[in-house]
Amino acid sequence: MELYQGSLDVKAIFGRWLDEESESNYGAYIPFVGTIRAEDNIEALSFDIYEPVLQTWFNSWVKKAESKGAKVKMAHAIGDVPVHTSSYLSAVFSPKRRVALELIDEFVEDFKANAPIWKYDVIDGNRIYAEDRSTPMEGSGLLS
Amino acid sequence: MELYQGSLDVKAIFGRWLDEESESNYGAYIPFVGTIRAEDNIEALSFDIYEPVLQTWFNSWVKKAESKGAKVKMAHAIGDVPVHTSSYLSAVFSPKRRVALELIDEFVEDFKANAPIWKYDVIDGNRIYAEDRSTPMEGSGLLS
Amino acid sequence: MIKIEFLGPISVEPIEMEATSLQEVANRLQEIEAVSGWLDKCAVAVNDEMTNDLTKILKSGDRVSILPPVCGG
Amino acid sequence: MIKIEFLGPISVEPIEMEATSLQEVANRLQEIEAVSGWLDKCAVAVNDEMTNDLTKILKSGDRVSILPPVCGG
Repeated sequence: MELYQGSLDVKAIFGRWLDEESESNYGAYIPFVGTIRAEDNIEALSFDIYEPVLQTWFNSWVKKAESKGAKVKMAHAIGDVPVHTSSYLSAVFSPKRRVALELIDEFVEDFKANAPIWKYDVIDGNRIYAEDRSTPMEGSGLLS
Repeated sequence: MELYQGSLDVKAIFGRWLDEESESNYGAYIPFVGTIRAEDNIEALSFDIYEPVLQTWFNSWVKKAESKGAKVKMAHAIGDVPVHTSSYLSAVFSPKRRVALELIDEFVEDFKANAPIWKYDVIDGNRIYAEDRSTPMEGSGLLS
Repeated sequence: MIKIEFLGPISVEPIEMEATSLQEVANRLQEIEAVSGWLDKCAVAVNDEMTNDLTKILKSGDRVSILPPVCGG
Repeated sequence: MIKIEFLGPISVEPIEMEATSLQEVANRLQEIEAVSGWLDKCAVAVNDEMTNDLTKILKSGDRVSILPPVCGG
């Protein structure tokens, strides 16, 4: 798992991951690249991450992927990410395409629902929590 | 659609596709990289392609993707592709992640079933049709 | 004249024949030993367009392609 | 002493309190105006491990994290 201040260097990370697994005999490599869309007059999105819980979440996915003979990788931005640059890169490697296609879907969806990352719109330099696009994590409401 | 003699330069194509769509305001970019696995003592796989029908197949996917606000791209190798190098790269770009995740799955599966490409194992320099791993195209048996 | 071409692993040279429908082409190809074993698993294109229609009318100059089982990727 | 920390957009400084279970922490947080409105949509971690168990016993030095709705990617 890799965290970076600001936008990701997508080409560099994609290429390094390709090289890291070049001799691993995986037949399928499916990255997912998330890029900031220009909408609602935002200049950027901005991200807070709680790394200890994110690392635990990611480690559980490493194990889950291993049990299917696959591997997962992930990179995410911290702080401001201007529109048309990338905040998120994840990937699945697998010997088989079906496993890879199913795993990238589950991995990305679970990431959206349960990775401890908070998103803010940046408008006129102000950072506004994207509450309407955010999802309560599993087990929310325990203390209410 | 791009066809190349021999292995694909995956990093170059991935990066060029990223650049081509850098201002298109797509939020999700999902490539699928197919790499030749070392198995059954093969040195390489080799591919024949019937380009006119492949182009028609691909064009229908361009239209299908457009109808969902998305875009597809594809590159494939012709001839011999040594183990641990790549023969196939495809990608979906979409504003939304759900559309992209569903489309890359359908696109890759339909490609495997209906793209007019024939695969051969290369063993000791001989080219052996991979009949057991091949799928009759839709409508097969019409003349039997 | 209709031209029949065999794609991928079917190592048969193109054939020319007189025919006015795909049904006629089918009847002729079933009689050719090197070809008949392939037919039940092959798809068909006329002038590079895939077809499922055995009654399809052919005209002189048409090109029929025989496509065996595929495996791209 | 238990430390309670509020993550992401909840702009509340960490709180220290005596408590022996998450239920006690819940009771106390429900009384704090700047916090109570968040609780129904927040998940909870104890020492960086997510938990669903309100009866969980806490010991001095434990750290409770309050995690509001997320949106990575």
